[in-house]
Amino acid sequence: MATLTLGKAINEGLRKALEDDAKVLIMGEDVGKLGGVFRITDGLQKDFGEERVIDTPLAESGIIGTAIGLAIRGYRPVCEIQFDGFVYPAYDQIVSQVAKMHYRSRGKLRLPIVIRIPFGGGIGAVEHHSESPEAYFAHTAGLKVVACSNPADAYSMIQQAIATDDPVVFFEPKRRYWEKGEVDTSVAHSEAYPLFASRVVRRGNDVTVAAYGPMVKTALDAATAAAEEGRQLEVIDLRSLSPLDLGPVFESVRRTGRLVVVHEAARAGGLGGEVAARVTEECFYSLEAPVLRVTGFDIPYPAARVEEEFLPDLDRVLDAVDRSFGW
Amino acid sequence: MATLTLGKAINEGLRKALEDDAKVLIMGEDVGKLGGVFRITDGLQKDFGEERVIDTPLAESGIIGTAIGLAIRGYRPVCEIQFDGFVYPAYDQIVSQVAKMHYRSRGKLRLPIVIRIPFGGGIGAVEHHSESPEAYFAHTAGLKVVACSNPADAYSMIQQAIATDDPVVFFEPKRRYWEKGEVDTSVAHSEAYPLFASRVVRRGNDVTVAAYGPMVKTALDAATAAAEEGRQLEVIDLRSLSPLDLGPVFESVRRTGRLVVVHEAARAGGLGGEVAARVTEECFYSLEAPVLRVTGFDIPYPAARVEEEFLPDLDRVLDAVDRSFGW
Amino acid sequence: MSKGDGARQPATANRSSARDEGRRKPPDTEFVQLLTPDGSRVEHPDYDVDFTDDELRGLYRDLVIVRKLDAEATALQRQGELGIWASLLGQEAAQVGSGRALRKQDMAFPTYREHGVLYCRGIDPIMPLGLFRGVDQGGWDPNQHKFNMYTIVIGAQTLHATGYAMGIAMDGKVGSDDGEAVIAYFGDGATSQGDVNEAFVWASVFNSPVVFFCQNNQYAISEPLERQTRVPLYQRAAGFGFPGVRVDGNDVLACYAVTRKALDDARHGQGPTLIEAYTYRMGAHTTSDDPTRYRIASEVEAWQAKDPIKRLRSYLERTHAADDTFFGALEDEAAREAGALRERVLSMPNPDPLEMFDHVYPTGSPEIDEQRETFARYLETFAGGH
Amino acid sequence: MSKGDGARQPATANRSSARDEGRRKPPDTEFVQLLTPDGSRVEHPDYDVDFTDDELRGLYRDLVIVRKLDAEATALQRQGELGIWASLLGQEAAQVGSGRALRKQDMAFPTYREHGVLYCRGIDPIMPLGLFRGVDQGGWDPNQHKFNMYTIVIGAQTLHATGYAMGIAMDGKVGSDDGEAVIAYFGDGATSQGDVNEAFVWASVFNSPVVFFCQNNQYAISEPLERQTRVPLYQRAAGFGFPGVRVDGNDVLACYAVTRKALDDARHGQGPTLIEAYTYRMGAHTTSDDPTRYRIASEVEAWQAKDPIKRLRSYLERTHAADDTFFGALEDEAAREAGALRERVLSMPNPDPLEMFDHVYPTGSPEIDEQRETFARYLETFAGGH
Ligand SMILES: Cc1ncc(C[n+]2csc(CCOP(=O)(O)OP(=O)(O)O)c2C)c(N)n1
Ligand SMILES: Cc1ncc(C[n+]2csc(CCOP(=O)(O)OP(=O)(O)O)c2C)c(N)n1
Ligand SMILES: [Mg+2]
Ligand SMILES: [Mg+2]
Repeated sequence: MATLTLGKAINEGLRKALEDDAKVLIMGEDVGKLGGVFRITDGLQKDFGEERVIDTPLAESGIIGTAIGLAIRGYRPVCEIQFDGFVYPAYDQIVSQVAKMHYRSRGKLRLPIVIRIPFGGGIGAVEHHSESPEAYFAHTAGLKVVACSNPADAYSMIQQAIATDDPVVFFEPKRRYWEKGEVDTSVAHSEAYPLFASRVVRRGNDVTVAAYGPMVKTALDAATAAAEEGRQLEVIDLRSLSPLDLGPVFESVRRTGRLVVVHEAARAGGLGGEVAARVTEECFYSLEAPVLRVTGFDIPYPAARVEEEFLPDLDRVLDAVDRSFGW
Repeated sequence: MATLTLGKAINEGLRKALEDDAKVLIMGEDVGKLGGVFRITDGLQKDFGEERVIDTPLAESGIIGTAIGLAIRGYRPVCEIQFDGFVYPAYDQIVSQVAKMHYRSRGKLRLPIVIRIPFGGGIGAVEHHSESPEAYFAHTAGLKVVACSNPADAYSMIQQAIATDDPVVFFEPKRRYWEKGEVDTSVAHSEAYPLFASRVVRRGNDVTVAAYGPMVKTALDAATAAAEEGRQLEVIDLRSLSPLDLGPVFESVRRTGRLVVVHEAARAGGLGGEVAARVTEECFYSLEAPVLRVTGFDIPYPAARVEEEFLPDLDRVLDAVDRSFGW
Repeated sequence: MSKGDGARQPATANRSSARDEGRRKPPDTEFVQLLTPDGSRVEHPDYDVDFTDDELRGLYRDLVIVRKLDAEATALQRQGELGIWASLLGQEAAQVGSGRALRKQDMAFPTYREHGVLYCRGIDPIMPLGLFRGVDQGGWDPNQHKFNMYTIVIGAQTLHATGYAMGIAMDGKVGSDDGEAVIAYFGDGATSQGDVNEAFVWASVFNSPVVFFCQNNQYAISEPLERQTRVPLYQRAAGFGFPGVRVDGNDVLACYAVTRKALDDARHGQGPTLIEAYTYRMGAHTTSDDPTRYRIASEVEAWQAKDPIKRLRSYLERTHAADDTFFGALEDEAAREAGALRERVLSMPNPDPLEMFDHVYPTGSPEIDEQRETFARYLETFAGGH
Repeated sequence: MSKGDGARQPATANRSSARDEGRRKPPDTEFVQLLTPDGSRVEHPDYDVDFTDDELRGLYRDLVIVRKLDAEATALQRQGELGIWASLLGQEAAQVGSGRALRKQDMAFPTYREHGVLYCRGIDPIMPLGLFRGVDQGGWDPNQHKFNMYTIVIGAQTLHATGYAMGIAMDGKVGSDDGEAVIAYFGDGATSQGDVNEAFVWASVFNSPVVFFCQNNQYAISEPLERQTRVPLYQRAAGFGFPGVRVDGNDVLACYAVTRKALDDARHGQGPTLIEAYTYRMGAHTTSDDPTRYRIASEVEAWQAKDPIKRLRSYLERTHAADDTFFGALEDEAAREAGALRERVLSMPNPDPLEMFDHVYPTGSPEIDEQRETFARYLETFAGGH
């Protein structure tokens, strides 16, 4: 057991993956000498060399496009996109190539590519540095999409994402990079909780709250606050955004009759809608109130000095819980 | 009144826009001499010149990126993306620039850009030519997104999209290009049914069916078939996908108690989820059954010889109607 | 045009001398040529290749068969057996020359038009027809044949090729005659795409063993070359730090020689080369296209005189490397192959609808499984009548 | 490294002569220079500009003030008053030289680092600080000041600039001294982006009046130039069909002269030019960056000797174009401006949260209105205590 920040846990997971499989590569802007702008790849180039931890030219389409070629050649590239808002130049390569090549080749090609994206707001950054683009990828067949929320998961999930032959878009909650947690690095990733599965992270029988990435902590904080007022929130960390693993949510909602979904991304077309639609279909007669969503507003990410108002927080989660009970 | 195909109606609408405002430009691949691969811009370069109907180099990011500069200069560019699957190289310019510039400039810049995208399947095409990417744009704050479904709407909506100062992603149901309808070209676009509004296109009290673009005809066909069996479908053409104009849907569902949403795009993260979530929130006590979705499957668009099975059709809509009644 | 003339100035407009450089459209002779349109063999100082008569007949055979199969596919499309077809008519020399220049260990990344290269890689010509018929999206195994899937998104494959080439270098498979190299095919239109230019950056910075083979067939659908560039395309390479060369794309010998050298340079660790094969798309862009809308017949006729097959035939005849028996037998062989292809296309089965749920993910997905099952049950309701 | 060496061969590796060309890293002297690092005036055949003493003092004043304001912004960030700051330290000459070369009617498209150009455009230097403080996303009116918003997405603005330049040509505003031109700023790292290369294609094909001004400050965050190119960047232009020129980016006179000429060429209908201003980022990439992780002190010191301000001061002193009174007064003025800036930053109000719903769409949206109202009501619940 070690106490690691979430960022360091990913770093250790990457290191383990590089050790375990000589075909694993890290590539991206500033991932080498600098160790990445968030230091997630810190020390890796020093220890594994410039051939395996590659500072690339400054072009995201190039990063993903060459990663595809490397994957066809038998490598397992782990690509870092420096910030959420800079993944879009690579969108074509991700959506039309990474996502579809296995399918188009009728299974003959495999592209075990991981695309790491630090996402979300709350760090006081300038524009394009606080985006939550996960729904763009979760709507794309052929990609798997996951988000980690805590150091222990981060450590195992990044290794699992690298080990699976599926292409994985791996979202990292950048504002939680510095939060600490216990990580048991002696557990092999194959023994850890499975990658494409959601998990109940707090039990409760009054209302279900589903969240992922940075909002899991927010949901847990809300649960703590609610408990003081005598309300038991069951918090589910969705973890896998595509495919969604909603079994635990269905089970929970059948008990609680109420669901609040939380994410930073805009409401319109966000994953909350998908969760709401499926849960309503599955648990129609169990629901005491409609599924409520606590999300970013349908506006571009605003200037940093108002982001605390833009972002869902404990109060807005509790407000939704209240509204659910008021239905 | 003239009888026009949907494709010709857009052509006439573009012609009218070019006549009405000297700042309107058409740009894209093969839009000039060839008149576009679907001939939507047929004859326009001949009549308005190479300065206003511009054959561009083959690069979608370049098309949208230069359109932004032209818009800042005071022009109103109408960009054609040749096929749905080729919009992704321009995704960054659309999502990070077109969508956000007005906001970032606190209203000082306006980008009256229209991005025309022939979308959807059903024409027996090869890969990348049958995509339904509308949810990617509808989830993007700062863009307005519309889809036309019939010649009369196509004629007015394209003009309205060009006339508004909002950036508009304009989806054209390519497999309906050749379907005919009555178009009253004497009606000014400002007098026509508003752009960002949905519309009830068939009345009925038993179940509501919401669709857009190519699926409106499918829904109407289903309504005709259902009527023979004694069931009255109310069909709503959503028309505006962002913002969604759900008022008429709420009103309808309060009457029918049942809703089926139809689109070709994949189910996971598609607009059907958004509609379902909002309708359920708004009409919770009116719903007799959960909102059901009839959509493409969560797979890459398949080979043409199975697309009829992939695409929602009359039977699948009726099946959903049956399931709704069976709840 | 009175206003804004500046934006449309022809490349020949009067300019300061510094600006004139490189703007002139070079005559067709500014390229590597080993066989003239009338079938005379010429020498080139940098590309001194000897072909045996056997080799020459082999190349000729490839050209003829590749054209014949292509014509058959066009006919199949006209008869409704294919959804669409992208003909290579006129580009046989560029494809066979470069395709035969590949060594066994080399890897190719094609567009949607490289049927000739595919043939040279030993892939059954039925394979791409599945894609165009709409029964699959490319049937061969890219790694087995060292020939990737067709790529329709313009330019995307140049980055894949470059990444693959980076992998070759990482594997230590450069620096000797056994070294591996990659060839990336793309068109003149593709040179405008960001991806292609990014591939140039990558290949240069990583000194990757990749040859960029641009078939400049003068058109991107309806748009003539002038919509993509005002200088010869091969010149693009120098600014990225590697050599560019223009070759007569209708001369199979020159295409072979230039590609062979570039590939060998690459496999020996010399890094990338850009080859511009100067050729012409004799037919429509695809069977959906109507080129009479944007180009004049006389242009096509002028290029007919440069036909890649005719010139090699003249040479073979003149040098007595082949006789009428050979030509006659070859014609029969081509007809037989085309006939066999046709029959096999007609008997290609439609895919089972449920197969569309296969291969979305290597490790599967419960969501897809569920959708497949639900759909299977739904389909069964029809079996019993609806 | 034993395996895969080929991929990492330094640009100086042994190659065939054709491949050697253009691969050598040129000495710093391969650029246009009018003022040496020690402050001597030199002549250049193509860029023969006379500066009056007044003009020289004016440029010097700009350099000093721009550096001072930049330093103040860095200090404000250190004290927590800005979220982040992208310093221009070391690049003052490139920015002031090019910025002053713009004529009133010209339009500029900056990155996030063009505070010096912004200053030359007459924009209140408080303006960009709103973005970096996090109270807005760029406060000025791009059309009023002919200076677009800062663009953070690398390279995107080069296409905007090119489109704007196309519009100039369409408006018939090229071909005379009153013609308009556009300047697009970007960095060395940006040259790898597809967008920048697409902008080159467009500008060339449409012969647009745009000057591509690349400040090669040797780094893209931590990555040295070698990660983006193995030949000098200005050479990129020729392959796209327009001239490229490298200028000493620490020489304000040369930057002015070269930019002025390129802009004038553009406005007269001569089309685009690429200028590579060879300079150095003396500070961190931004205040969030720690350059000691990736570059050595001696490199920075070597560039200190080429300081753009020092050399102009030497020249002014040597030619007696300015005396100590001037320098002293200027220092006071700069300090005053910096102090005023600081005060105004400290008193910048935080935005009203509800303003975040403004300006999403020019014509509004009922969804946004509804979200604003709901949120306003929600906020009111706190006003009464929660
Ligand atoms: C990204 C993208 N945009 C547009 C298209 C549509 N399209 C298919 S082929 C083509 C022209 C390609 O021209 P070129 O690169 O010269 O190749 P050629 O077809 O002449 O062989 C276009 C525009 C596409 N396939 N991909
Ligand atoms: C598309 C995109 N990718 C990544 C980034 C993150 N980023 C910001 S500045 C920078 C380096 C830019 O280098 P260069 O173009 O040389 O300009 P400089 O900062 O040196 O002025 C990077 C990678 C970004 N802003 N946009
Ligand atoms: Mg072509
Ligand atoms: Mg730089």
